[in-house]
Amino acid sequence: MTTSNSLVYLIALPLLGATILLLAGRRADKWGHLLGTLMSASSFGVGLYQLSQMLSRSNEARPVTQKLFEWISVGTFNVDAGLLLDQLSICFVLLITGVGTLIHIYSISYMSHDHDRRRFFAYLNLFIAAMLLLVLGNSYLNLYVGWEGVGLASYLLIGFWNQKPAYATASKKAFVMNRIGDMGLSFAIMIAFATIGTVSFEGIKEHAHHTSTGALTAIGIMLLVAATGKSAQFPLQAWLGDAMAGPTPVSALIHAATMVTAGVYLITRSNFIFDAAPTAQLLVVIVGAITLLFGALIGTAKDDIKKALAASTMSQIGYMILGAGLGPVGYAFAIMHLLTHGFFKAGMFLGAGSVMHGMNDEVNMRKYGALRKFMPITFVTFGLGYLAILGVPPFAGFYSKDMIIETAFNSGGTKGIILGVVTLLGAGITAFYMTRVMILTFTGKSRWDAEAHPHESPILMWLPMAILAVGSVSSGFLLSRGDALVNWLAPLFEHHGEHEELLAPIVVSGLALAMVAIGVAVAFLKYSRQEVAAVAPENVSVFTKIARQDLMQDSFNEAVFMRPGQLLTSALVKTDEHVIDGAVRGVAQLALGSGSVLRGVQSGFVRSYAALILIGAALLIAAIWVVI
Amino acid sequence: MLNSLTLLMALPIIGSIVVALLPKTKETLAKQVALITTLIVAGATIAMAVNFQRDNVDLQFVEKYSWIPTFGINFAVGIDGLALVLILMSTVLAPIVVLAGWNEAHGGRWSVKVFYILILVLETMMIGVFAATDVFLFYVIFEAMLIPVYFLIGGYGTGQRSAAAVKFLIYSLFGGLLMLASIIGLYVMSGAQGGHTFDLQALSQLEMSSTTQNFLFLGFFIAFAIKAPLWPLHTWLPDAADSATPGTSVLLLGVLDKVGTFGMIRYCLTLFPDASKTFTPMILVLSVISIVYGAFLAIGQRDLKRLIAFTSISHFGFITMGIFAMTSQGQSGATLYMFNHGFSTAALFLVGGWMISRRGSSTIADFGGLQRVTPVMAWSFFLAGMSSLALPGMSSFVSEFLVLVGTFTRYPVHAVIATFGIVLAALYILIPVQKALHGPTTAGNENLSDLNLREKIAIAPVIAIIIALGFYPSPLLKVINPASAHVIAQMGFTDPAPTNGDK
Amino acid sequence: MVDLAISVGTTQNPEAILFWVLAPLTVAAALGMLLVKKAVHSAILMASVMINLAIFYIAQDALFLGIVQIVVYTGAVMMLFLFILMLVGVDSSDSLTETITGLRPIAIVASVGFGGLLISLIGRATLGRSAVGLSEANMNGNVKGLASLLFSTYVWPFEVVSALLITAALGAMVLAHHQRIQTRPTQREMSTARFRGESLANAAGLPGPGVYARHNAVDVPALLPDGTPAANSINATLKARGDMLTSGSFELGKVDTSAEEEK
Amino acid sequence: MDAANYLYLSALLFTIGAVGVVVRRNAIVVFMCIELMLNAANLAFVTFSRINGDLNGQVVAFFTMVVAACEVVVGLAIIVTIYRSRRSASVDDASLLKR
Repeated sequence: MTTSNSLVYLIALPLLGATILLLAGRRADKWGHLLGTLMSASSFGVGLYQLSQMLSRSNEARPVTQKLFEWISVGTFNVDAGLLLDQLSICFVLLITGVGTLIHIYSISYMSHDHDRRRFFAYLNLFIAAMLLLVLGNSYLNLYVGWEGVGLASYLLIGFWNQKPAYATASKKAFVMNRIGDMGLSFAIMIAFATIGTVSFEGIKEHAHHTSTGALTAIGIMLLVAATGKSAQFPLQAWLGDAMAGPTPVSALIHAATMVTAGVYLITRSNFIFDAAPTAQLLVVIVGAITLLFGALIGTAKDDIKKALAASTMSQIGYMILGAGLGPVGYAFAIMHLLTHGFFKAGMFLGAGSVMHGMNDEVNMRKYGALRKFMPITFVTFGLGYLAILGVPPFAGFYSKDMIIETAFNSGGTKGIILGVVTLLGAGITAFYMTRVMILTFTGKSRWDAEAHPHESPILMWLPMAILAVGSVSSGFLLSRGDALVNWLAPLFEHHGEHEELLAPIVVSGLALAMVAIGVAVAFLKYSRQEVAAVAPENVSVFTKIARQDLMQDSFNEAVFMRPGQLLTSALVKTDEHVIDGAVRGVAQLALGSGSVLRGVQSGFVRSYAALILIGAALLIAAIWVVI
Repeated sequence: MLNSLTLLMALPIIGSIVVALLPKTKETLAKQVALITTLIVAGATIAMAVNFQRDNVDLQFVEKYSWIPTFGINFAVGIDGLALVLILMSTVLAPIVVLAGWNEAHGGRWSVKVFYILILVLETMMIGVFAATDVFLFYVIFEAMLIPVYFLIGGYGTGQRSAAAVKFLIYSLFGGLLMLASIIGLYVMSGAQGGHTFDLQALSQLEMSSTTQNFLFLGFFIAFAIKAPLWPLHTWLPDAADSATPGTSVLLLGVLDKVGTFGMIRYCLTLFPDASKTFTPMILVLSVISIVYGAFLAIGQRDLKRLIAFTSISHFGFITMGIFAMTSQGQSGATLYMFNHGFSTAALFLVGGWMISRRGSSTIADFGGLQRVTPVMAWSFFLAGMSSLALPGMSSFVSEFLVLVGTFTRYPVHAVIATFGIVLAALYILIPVQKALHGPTTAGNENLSDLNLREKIAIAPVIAIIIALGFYPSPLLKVINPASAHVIAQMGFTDPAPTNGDK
Repeated sequence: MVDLAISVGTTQNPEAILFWVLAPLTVAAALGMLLVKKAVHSAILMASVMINLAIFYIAQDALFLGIVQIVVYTGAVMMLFLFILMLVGVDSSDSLTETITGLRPIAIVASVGFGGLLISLIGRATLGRSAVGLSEANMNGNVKGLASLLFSTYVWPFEVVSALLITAALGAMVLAHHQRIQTRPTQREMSTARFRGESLANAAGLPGPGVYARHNAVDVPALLPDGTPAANSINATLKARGDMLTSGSFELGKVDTSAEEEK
Repeated sequence: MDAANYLYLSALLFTIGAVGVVVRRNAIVVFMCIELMLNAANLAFVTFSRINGDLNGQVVAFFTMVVAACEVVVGLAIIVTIYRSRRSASVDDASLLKR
């Protein structure tokens, strides 16, 4: 395998940027954003260089490794701080640094009024570094460092405006729910070490085929738990909506394009485990299917533009997870959808940010309307992203999403039919709520507040949007042309036998388009034909109410985990105070008590002392009597 | 520098004599002398660490002087990797504590000078307790350490300081006396088997019936479990930490409590291998309870100092679990954990202490929005907290993960339950972080001053060590590994082989 | 007399008779000492116990100790007791009612236990041992035998004890010596106090006790003209002891004969 | 006759004396009871002397008498002193050990 000395720069540059910006403090306020952007861009440059190097090599020689130093070595537990750049990670590296750099640029303008812009860029750089470590680590433990690193960055960025208590709570919630997922990752690593004896990708891949299915299933399920946490999948999805508390560029970068897709990366990276553990794989598919519907349903009821997009993200990642769960045929499509989604969803989020920028940070879509005329560029870029997510040919989503739907149908048997139907349904609902977003935001009559003065955003903001829009249009076509991505990734995955085709690709595309058309039509009828209330109506169906509350996910967590947890905590606090420490104090009281009882004997009366002496003498005699 | 442990122990005593000779009014001079002394000691220890032969599992820097020949008691010292790491931690923490707590001694019951005399005497004992290879010498120092700490809590603490000091003292004395009984038992046993001795090496060769071993083991173990502190013998710790000054708390939790876990390895495992095996299931259960219980209690605390104390109970659970998992990962992880916990708790207590002294309250709810007012202090606290919740990239992650992995290979159920502690850790750190640092700046916090240069100098090395060791723990692991492998081998254990290596 | 006691005591059977006659008497006297109310009676019973013991000593070939017992104990010590009793007089402490709750049952149980265990222990320890007898040791006479021991083996304790005795005598003198705190008032001062005092009630001196034709005693208060008893006609010490009779019992026609019997 | 009978008598007298010390309140009677206990001990010594056939027991009894005499002298002096200041010879009144 090829080694390289330059991989570390991918991570080191943004990490250096973050360190400088954090340590320099206010002194760096003037140039901090520039340094941050530069670091991100240089990392992108290194990534491009690596890609060019990789392209120049043959398929087998493409993966590159770099051993930095010996990290942890105890007994047989040996983990190096080592990096691995292969065909899979390079996709992510370019996505992270590429989209990341665009969002850095966007943020220069978006955050220009913020007092703490420097700190924001420091966090962004920290995130880029951690995310790169996540995708570049050559073992699960290295990945784990990046995994929690992005969690930290996400925590910091969601809570960037943490002077608002709700935002601070949102960041905490995200961190804690992510930690639950991280626990799954630690379990997976522990099981891997206990059963296989190594935690590196290479080592596990080597031993996977002669490891028991039970162990692999356990590892797989735990990896899935990790993925659900990070990628906001069912049942650890609740944090994503609240995470929209962060500045919009953060939502675009972390909670749409990159970090939340880490779960897909993890499952794809662990293909050797899942391929050998069908039960775990089935669970992956189930989780993906549930989440894709779950997210889509939430999306239909949200009035907050960012939360609607977040729900959409959840749903789209459900597609990816589902794709990844379909095994070797699905991995490449999952990654392809991940990349195209990275473009169009980031673009839409930035568009949403642009709208908010022009609307005094208003996020309620019911107070938008008719913005098309005031923000033409935003409308166009957002619209292109909209077409992409709908899967309208020839936009990016068409290629990637249809492939997943097709693969789902072809996965065989009843499972295939169910999954196919679910994905189709998801596509229809997606069409509905995205059309709703478009209509509410850009068309119809204006429902603004009096003080709103919508205007187009400056070039630093719309340029990244435009670039991403180009990606939304073209990336699907480019990646699937001649199965480019599938072939690129093929060496990493086990080869698979051809499945029987349940439905021909053209039929699937037809069905999908039909579903999309229905979704769009329903949305039109509901929102374009009639007046939209500026205040969300209250007399709505039970279903809408539940969907507005994110399908009761928070109430569920609160009732099942939080309340009992709080009760347990306060019960334990009382126990500690009264039972355990009470026992300790009881011993002290016993000593004091017996002391005060015995003190009564010391009455001061000579005769009672004499009586005591008499008793003592009697006891002494008794003792002698017993002894001799 | 001479590589002599005796000299190392003598240095702080000399410093304390110098401080004692100073006039009472020269407070700053006393502080400076104390700081310089501790710095010299730290330097000397680092020099010793450099000269330490890493691959040699025997005791090094051995010295032995006859002390009480009638009973065969020697002043015998020597260190292996385990002791070296702990001495290093103690002596590096000492100057940090002195510098960080520059004004801690004011407002105490006695003069400033007495405070530093106590600190310096305590430092000598901290070195001695880890270096002693004579069981009697160890016992004497083990108990004598209580005296300066008692006065540090009772004389310079806050709140219910006398009550807390007495509770601490009696609790520890109780354990110490149980240990004394066991030590006498060992001495008597040694007399029956070739001459009375207190030498650790000789005592570890004793032949004992399993009943005897179990009883003697318990005497030692309970003493150490109180010190460590292990559930349910922990209740002295929150009270003591609540009342002590931050610097004292750092020494108490960071160093003194480590004597408990150190003792478990050095005395319980070495002297009573069979009894250790007998009691392992019970101890592991207690450790797991400590981890989860300490975490829950920390979540439920309203007082910052008590919260930190309870997080330590949780962490000590991890250390004990690692020790008794009997795998090289667990053992090394536990030792590394001891070192790392010293620094992460130091960071928490010192920054927490500054916050409390500025705000004049230790109730978490009294703080709010500090990040806007005092960014450096808030960041320091945040990083300390991240270290406490074992964020990867922080030193405590390496040790915690090693403990978990090491335990998992032999006791998966315990490890799985303990892992839930990491979620609870996120809660018990993030809740105070949110309440104290985030949110709007609440009344009473608007005019707090950020860390000054002295405080920055004190906290910087701690955070630097935490982060540096998170990414590069190898230097320490290389010192620890031979020692822990030696212990595991002595116990007759080998690491479990991968179980499902073959289909 | 002494010779007779010896000859009666040392023979086998007569000794048994002596023992079985005197031992119950001794025990009875000892018990009586516990149970009688008046301290004086206790002292008398005590003296009788001591005399009995002296006889037992003599019966057991301890002639010298027997004599010393009578001379020192019965003669000196008991007289000292009686003297102090007379000096201190009778007071409430002579009462046999118990003032400390639960002490009496405790004392009885403990003493029964103690005595019972002790006696049974003696029984076990001496069972089947016959006495050697002192005829050999007393060959040169009991006094000479004791003297040779006292002035040889026990000469050091003897000296110490003599020092103790002297110390005790001195100590008793120091304790009993009453030091005046104020100077004794002169006659002039007393006179001034009497006539320049707050009232002139006692200017003519305190009234004498009620000495009646029927009863001649200093412990009966005199009657004032209005018929009430004059409390200050009685000596303060008698009053403090509570040794006061009521003068009402001497009214004419109501002669209380119990006063006669009291005497 | 068995010399042990004297020992039984001695034990009995000793016990009676002990009870007296506890139950009587008059300091002088208490003292007399102590004397009784000492005398009981003396009787035992004399009896031992007879049983053992040497005079050591009698010598000890002699010393006991002397010490008892000293004790009486000092004790009675103390009683007089106490009586002088407190006008009572009850041992219960002299509970200064406590207050």
